[in-house]
Amino acid sequence: MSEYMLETRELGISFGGLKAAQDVNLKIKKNALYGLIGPNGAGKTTVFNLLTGVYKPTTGTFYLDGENLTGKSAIEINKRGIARTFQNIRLFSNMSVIDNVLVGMGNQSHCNLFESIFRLPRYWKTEKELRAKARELLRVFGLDEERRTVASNLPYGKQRKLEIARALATNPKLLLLDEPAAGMNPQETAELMETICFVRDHFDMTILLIEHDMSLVSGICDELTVLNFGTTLATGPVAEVLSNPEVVKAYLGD
Amino acid sequence: MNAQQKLPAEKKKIKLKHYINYLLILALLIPFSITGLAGNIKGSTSLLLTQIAYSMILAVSLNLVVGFLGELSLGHAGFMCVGAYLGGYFANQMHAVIGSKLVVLILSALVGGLMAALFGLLIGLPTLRLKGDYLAIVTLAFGEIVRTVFMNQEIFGGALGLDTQKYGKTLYIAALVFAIVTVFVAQNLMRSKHGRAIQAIRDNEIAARAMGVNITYYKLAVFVIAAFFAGIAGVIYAHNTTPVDYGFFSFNYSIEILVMVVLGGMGNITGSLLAATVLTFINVKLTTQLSGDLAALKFLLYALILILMVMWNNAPKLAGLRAKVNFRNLVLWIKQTVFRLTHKTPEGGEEPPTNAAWDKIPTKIEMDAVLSTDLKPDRSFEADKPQAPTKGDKQ
Amino acid sequence: MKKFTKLACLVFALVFCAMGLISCGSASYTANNTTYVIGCTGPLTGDAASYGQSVNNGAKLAVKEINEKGGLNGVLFSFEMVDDVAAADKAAIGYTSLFEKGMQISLGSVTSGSAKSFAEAAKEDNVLFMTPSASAADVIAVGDHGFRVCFGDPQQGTIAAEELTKTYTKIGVIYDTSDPYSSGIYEAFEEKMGALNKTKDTDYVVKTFNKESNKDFSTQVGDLKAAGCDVLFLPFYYTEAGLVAKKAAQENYNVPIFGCDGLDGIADQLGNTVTAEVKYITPFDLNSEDAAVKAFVDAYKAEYNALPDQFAADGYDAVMILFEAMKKANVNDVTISASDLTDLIKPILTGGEFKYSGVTGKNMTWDAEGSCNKDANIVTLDR
Amino acid sequence: MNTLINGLCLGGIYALIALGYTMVYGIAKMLNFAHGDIIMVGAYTIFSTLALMGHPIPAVIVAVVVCTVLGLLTERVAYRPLRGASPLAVLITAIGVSYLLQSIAQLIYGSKSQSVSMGNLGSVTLFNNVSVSISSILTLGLCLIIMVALTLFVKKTKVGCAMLAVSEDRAAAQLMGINVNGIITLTFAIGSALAAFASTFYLMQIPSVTPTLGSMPGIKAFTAAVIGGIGSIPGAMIGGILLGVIEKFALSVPVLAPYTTAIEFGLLIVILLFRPTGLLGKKRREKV
Repeated sequence: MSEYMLETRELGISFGGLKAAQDVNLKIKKNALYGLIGPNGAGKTTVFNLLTGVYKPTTGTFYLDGENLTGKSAIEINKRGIARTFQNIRLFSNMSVIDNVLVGMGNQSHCNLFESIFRLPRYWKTEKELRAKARELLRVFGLDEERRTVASNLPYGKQRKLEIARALATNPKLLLLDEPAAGMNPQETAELMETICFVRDHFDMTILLIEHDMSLVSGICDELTVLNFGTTLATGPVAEVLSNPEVVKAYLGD
Repeated sequence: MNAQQKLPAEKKKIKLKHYINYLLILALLIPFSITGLAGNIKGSTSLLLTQIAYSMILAVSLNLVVGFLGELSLGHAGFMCVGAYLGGYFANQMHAVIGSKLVVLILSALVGGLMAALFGLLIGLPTLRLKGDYLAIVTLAFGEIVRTVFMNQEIFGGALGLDTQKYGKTLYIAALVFAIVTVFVAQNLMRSKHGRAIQAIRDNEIAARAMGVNITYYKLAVFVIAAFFAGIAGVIYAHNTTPVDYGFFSFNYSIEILVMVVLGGMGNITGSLLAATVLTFINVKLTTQLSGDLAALKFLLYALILILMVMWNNAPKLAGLRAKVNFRNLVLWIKQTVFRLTHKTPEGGEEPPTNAAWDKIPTKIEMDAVLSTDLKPDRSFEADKPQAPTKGDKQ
Repeated sequence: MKKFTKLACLVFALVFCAMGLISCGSASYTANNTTYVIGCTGPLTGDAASYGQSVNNGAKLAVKEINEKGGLNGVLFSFEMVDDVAAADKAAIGYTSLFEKGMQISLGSVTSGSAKSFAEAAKEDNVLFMTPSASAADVIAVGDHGFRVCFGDPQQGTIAAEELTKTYTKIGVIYDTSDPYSSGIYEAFEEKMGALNKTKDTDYVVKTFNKESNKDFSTQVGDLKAAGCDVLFLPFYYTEAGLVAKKAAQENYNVPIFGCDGLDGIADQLGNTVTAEVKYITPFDLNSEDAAVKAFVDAYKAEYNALPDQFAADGYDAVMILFEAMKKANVNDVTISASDLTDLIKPILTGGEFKYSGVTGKNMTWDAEGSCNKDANIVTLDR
Repeated sequence: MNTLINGLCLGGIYALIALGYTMVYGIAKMLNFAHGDIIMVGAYTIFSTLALMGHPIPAVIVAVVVCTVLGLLTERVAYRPLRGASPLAVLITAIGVSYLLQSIAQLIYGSKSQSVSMGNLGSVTLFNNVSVSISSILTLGLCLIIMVALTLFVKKTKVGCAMLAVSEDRAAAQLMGINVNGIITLTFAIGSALAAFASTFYLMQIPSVTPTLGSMPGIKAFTAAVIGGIGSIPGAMIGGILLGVIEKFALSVPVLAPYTTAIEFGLLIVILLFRPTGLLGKKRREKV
């Protein structure tokens, strides 16, 4: 077991000639709340995509809890314990709230097709367990009442929450949040900050988040990495990084 | 942690919606098998029921692909063709060995289904990575290839078609039982972990992958299962009709199955069953009633029925009208009228029948399935935009 | 919701129960007949619709004439044709619906595949059929309740081989692999050619097509022209044969065209460009001086404002044959069941004494298998 | 050689039909299964006007007008009310329209095929004693011209740009002030006019009309459009010609001839396996 939950070494990818991300070195301690910021197009989401197996890195490696996951498929990575949310909410919009969460829990049920179709005892058992777990999770996020609502009918803030709940349902060690506060008003953002902190404490979770909202970042993150043009600009504790003149320059221009 | 406190448990009650599909088929099966087993059923009714049964099997199995998995398939008749020819051929060989027609039917259904599933696997394995309409055209191509190849085989009777032995007038009983099996498998599959994963793929493939759903596996599984049942439908066809005629399995028939699925409602098994029944009934009645010089009117009427049904179900401008005039409100209205008539006392604040209350209940299986088509939203409008938040909650 | 669904299910179940009860078969569907009912299925829509339409017209004309003369012992006839789109399954459905509407005797079906399906379905109920045009050998082989007016496929293939080898040195053959009629004739043709010691590619060149998907014959015609064939043998229907003829004319390839009875009706498919001689095996000649044929052609023209083709003539004759046979059997019970009627008619048709002379041949007789013995003449299209 | 020319010629017809398919698909995002039947209507129009006037040129003009009007009409009546509904719903109405047109044609003209004479233009002899009929050359040449004109129209004119914009992102185009409904209507008009031309060339090659004339060429052209990459104008052209040539070559080899249809569709599958969006189709990566 490693000291760090996530460690990336010279992680990078290039599309044709474009280096979308290069030499990204992250060291995220267990149970940390780590921020990844940078101007638009800096490669933040690309890093997420690398970490979740959407893209295969062209250079470098990354380790989850000491285990090398470089080049593994999305499914494998998910199984090993990285879950994510998306910048644009990607719920299973025609499915009910609880079904969204249950999809996330799929990796915890080992009931095969045959058992499901013929409703063998294991099906009933796992189904019951999963449902109880899913409702537990929904209750934590205040969604239990609406568990039968079709996901796309939820209000925006709750959709965000549901996405986080769904990611947690996969039973991850590391949670990646891609701009969770996008499109939220200050009050909703404040609520969200509470939720994120609660998730970390309640689920003993390590969280890496991308965010533009500086109030959120400075409010809850322990450490930060700033990306610009695919490369790391600065990294370290929040206050230190945010006062770094280079960072200020990158954000505000010359 | 206070999370240990008990949640209010889900109420344990037998939900009708879980059984309505079986009830529907049983409603056909029971009365008719009583008359049928008494040897007292009209030939035309028996044929009609058989045809309804295999249409049901086809529609439900295609709905797995189109409605639940969200991939358009225009080659379902191709799998049926495989089942009909290979299952029919196998049955011909078996008739010599086994005396019981029922045993032959069941064995050949298995063989036909498995062969169709094998074809489904072979065609699905390389092509399922194709997207949307590209997959649709590949399935169409597959259907055309299959029947052309079968037509040219002398052992399958060449252009005249494969000679098969008819099962007889009671085939529809077996066929309806097969339909029940299909519904059983489809419904149980979709109401399980696997079904949720499949629907997740339909709703958002990227998110599903991120949630650890094995996309290829599930796509292939659905494709193979659907092909299996299409193959069974083909075997039933082969026991119902001789010669097995390659012309039947044309692209037009695939489309006809698709029409049943779309009219019945995507991802709605009850709807598929109802649409299969209604459309087959209309089709057969139009064919047999409009004889002689009137035959040309058949397609005219059928086309008009199709267009009007689709318009009524889907036209955005008719949404308001739809909300007012539908099956539920009709029942509601009847209830109220009955109530008013029986209770004579006029209620002052009686609410007008609105659809709003019903909208909140997200049951997938609804009785007016034929009238409500909850389709995949038109993605062309929101290509890469974020999911539109519900109005008013964003400010 | 629950209540409502229950209610709906109940309604459904009741409706079906009711239907189940009315759907009980009755022993006699003909009990309420007021006319003798002749039934038939055939393609009235789809690609083959024109053939079914012609049979329908011919048969209706025959029924009209019979009825004008007072029917059989004062009882009139009626004719009904159900669309089967040339598909086997629809032919079976068409058959049962006709049977339940009181059909007593039938013309089977127009095209081979559906006629076979019709025959299989009719076998159980012992309904006699006299198919006008389904020529595949298998059709009447289903049982001894099947008869036909037209030639069989093998018969025509053999005649064609004999006839063509007499005059021509290299025969260009095109046939339709997707059509049992066409491939049936071709198979017999090929067999006969083998028997005549002719070899493929030197004495005859074969090209194929599939009428569903290839209607442009430029390749086939071009290849046969390049191979130097001095006659084109086209064993399929006039719709496609007309296209071949026009394509040949376009390529300046004006060799004679030879076909089978399906070619009858080609006259108005040729346009004004085709100059080649067109000959076909047919029992029916539109321009014949025969009085019966003339009367038929005139009546058909007056009724439908079109010229009859082979299908119409076969349909006409089929009805007339059944009528004559029934007359001979002296049927005088309008509610006679189909099976009883079959048992009456069958011995007459196969008895050897019964001869019928109509528009598609003189002195036709039927053997026990149900195939028709009549002279084949080869007609040259007169333009 | 002859086979090649015949194939090119047939391919030209497929290409023209495929162009209509591809344009409508690219812009309205719908598979217009009634497109083949518009060709059938065009062919019957030519048949009728030829009988009336006797000369092919006015017949073609009338056919273009009739087809265009018909295209606009079906778009207005059958497709526009469903704009914004699921693409599958529109697909079903398109099939409904296809059945409708076929049965109306049968009711008017009957089911018997009608012979149409577009006149024999003769043929010319090229090198190596290969004789090519003028109508083949005309078909191929005009197909090429129409394709080039269409490409230029889409690339160079303002309306063409608007079409591209609508096909890329309908909502954004609407926000930019483009009359999306107008553009879609225009696309249907162009597609249908192309169908009229296709029916002209079709009749030159296959000089007879039946109510079901359009369905198989329609499906083949759809296949051609997909082979070339649906939405791409040169792609439709290449796909159509490829398909035509393959069909003719398969037909000329006796062993393969019965399997021609299978070979054509097999080609489609093989091409899509190697190029999942067709020969010239754009690859779209969905952004995560």
